[in-house]
Amino acid sequence: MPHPASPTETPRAIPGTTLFDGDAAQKGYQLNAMCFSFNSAANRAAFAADEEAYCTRFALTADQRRAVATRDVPGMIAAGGNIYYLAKLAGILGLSVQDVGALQTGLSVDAFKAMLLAQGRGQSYEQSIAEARHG
Amino acid sequence: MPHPASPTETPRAIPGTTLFDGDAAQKGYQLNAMCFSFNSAANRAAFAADEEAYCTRFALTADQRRAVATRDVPGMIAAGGNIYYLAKLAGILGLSVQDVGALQTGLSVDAFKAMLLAQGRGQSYEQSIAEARHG
Amino acid sequence: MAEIVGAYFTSHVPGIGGAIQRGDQQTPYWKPFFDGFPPVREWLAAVRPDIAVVFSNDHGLNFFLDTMPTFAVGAAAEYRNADEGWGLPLYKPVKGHPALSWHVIEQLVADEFDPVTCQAMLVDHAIAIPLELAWPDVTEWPVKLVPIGINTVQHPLPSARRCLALGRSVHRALSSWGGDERIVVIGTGGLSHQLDGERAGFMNPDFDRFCLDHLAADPDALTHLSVHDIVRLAGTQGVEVLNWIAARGALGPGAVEIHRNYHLPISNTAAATMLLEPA
Amino acid sequence: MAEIVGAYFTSHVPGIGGAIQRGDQQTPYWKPFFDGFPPVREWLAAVRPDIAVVFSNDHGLNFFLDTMPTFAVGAAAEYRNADEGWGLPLYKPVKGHPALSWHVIEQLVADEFDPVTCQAMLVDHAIAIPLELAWPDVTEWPVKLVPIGINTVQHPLPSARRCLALGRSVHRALSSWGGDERIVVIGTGGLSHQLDGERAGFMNPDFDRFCLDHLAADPDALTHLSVHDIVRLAGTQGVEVLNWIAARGALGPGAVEIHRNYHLPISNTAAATMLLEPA
Ligand SMILES: [Fe+3]
Ligand SMILES: [Fe+3]
Repeated sequence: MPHPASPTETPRAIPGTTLFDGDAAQKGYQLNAMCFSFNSAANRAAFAADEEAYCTRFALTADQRRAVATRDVPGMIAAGGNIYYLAKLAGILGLSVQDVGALQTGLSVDAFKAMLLAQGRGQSYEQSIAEARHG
Repeated sequence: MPHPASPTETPRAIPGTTLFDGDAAQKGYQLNAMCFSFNSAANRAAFAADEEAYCTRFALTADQRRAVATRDVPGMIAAGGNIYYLAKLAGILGLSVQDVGALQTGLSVDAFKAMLLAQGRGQSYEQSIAEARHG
Repeated sequence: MAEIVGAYFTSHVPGIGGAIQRGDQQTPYWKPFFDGFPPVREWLAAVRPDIAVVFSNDHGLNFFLDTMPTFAVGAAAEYRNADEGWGLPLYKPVKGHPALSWHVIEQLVADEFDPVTCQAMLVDHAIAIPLELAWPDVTEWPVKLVPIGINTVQHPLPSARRCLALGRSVHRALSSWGGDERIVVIGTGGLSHQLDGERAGFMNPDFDRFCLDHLAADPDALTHLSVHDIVRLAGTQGVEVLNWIAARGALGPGAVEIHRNYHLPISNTAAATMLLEPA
Repeated sequence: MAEIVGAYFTSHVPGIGGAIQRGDQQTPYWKPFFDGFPPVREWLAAVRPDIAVVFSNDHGLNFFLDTMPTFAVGAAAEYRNADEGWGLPLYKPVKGHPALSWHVIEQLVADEFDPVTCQAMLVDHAIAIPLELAWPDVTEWPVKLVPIGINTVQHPLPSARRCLALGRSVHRALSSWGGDERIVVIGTGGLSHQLDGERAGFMNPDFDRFCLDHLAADPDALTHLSVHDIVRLAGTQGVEVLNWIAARGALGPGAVEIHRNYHLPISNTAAATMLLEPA
């Protein structure tokens, strides 16, 4: 077990990881609000029928709009999207959790799944992701 | 200054006073929900247009329905109404805070107001309310 | 570094808004209350705050019993007033200060408070009336708002001790805020009053004096009271003094009283106004 | 007097619901996970709980960022599931136990926690899936629910120490509850997983083993970790272990492990199941 830091220690950045904190919550509010609205089937249909109009209705920022239009999941996160809410948009876009993982890691979906399974065989995350990236 | 009790002491009942606690919040939920809806002018108009239908829509209990129908403010409190929400209903019914006070104390509105003013002249609440009740 | 210029406390009875709209400030009924405010305005003009951290309670505008917070911290860019059920003219919106709000939230959670964070929040007369009384002639409020809501509606309420500790945690946050703003702390509501029950109309100047006398120098004295004690001594709505207690904590360890006004009745309420400066 | 019969912990990945609906429990992918549940069902059949106090986190069904609680306690007569955004079949509603909920709320506030009280609350897969796994063949749940939600979505999250203390306060409430019900405590979510960012797909069996090894005998060991530590070691969604830590606190001072299952991956998640009994 790694040595835990003190609870009050100033956090170091965690590679490949964005904390959804106040800054992100503020930046991503509109995008997340749109995703939250997708709990309603009628809203999902409205988005599918006219994505542009629906994004306008929720006043998405230009960055958010662009990330949604291009299905750019890392862009959605960078624009303040929270994965718990984005998962609802992913569903509309037909993306599974593994598809979303692949989009964020730059792996193919098969390579991403293989990386998960490699961890299941007892291989470390670091080794699994390295093999997935470099063969 | 009276001697304060310990924060953990078991509370004694306070005469003429109901605490809006979990029991009351549970019992009064529908009535308070209806009152909360009166933040909207359209809802106030709908209540005014058909009080019975509006109460039915919020599934008021029989006690709550009776208290609203008869403008029985103590009955509303007994049925779980919270004064912060009931104040919105009082507005629709044309009742001021002093009218509501009069209805609960059994005083005339003038006597209730006089009781408040007597406290303003430095007389205790106990003396002021006793004089208001008994001349 | 930001500076906490002081704290301003006042009752927030809805009827005050009506008196302002009717221009009744100088009528015999209202004059003893409004006469407490010229010193407040002069002081604010002198200390020039540009942020207000306001402790108050929602009166059924923003929160309902479906989801009732103990402590709620606003983190919005703007706070609007809305119809509170009486169709009255709306109060001016208040700009927020989300960065300071989040700084406060971080401190509160680090200090083991459990706030609800509100990136959208309507504010009611409990915030608007103190601002109207402080700055009666402005077209836009001179302060940005960090609103902190305390449950005074549904028991169990947080204890006076917990509210003072909440305020002290907010003080730590304000003390470590890197901006150069001037911050006024505001506590609103109370003092003794009771709107509901057979005891409606109850006020208690003895209790109010106890609060006012101890607020600056010994706020911990107020925390020896349970919420039940406060209801007994101050009335069911007198518990709004919890907002004052929390605001006193946010001012900082030492304080000196520079202004006080007390008058009853205003509507059913014993109305008080107070200014404190850091000591 | 009510009896706390034990605690049941499990991951709550949405895909588990899909596997149940498809009848995939015995496929090679799912079997190692579902094989952890016959002992859970046997144990539940033996201890016959009629109340479940469940610590979990909302996944954007009941709460949004407009009003985001740190701790939310349900006090509803019934909790319904609703469309979480994927149009899946709804899970069965769960009856509530409002009287016990309010008893818990009273204790929490007395112990200086600041819960949001929810007289209306939707429950998501984080509650429904553990129930489906525990009682797969019932038409109505055999337990009434007291749901306690913990913010694992928006930082700052409550610390592990705070969550353990929350659970211990809930334990005090359950210990003083006058009813004769049999209570099971449930903690759901985790263990290590990360859905977002370049590190998506990260799992950490070392950390998970540390949690599972210490949960029964030394839960305070988990509280030496900051939330930031937990994110680093368990992934951004691995913070759901906070639900386990709080549930462990609610079980009571001593505990003994009676069952454990651990398997990865289930979807992107290292899935764990555990049963503890009071020691
Ligand atoms: Fe008030
Ligand atoms: Fe989860």
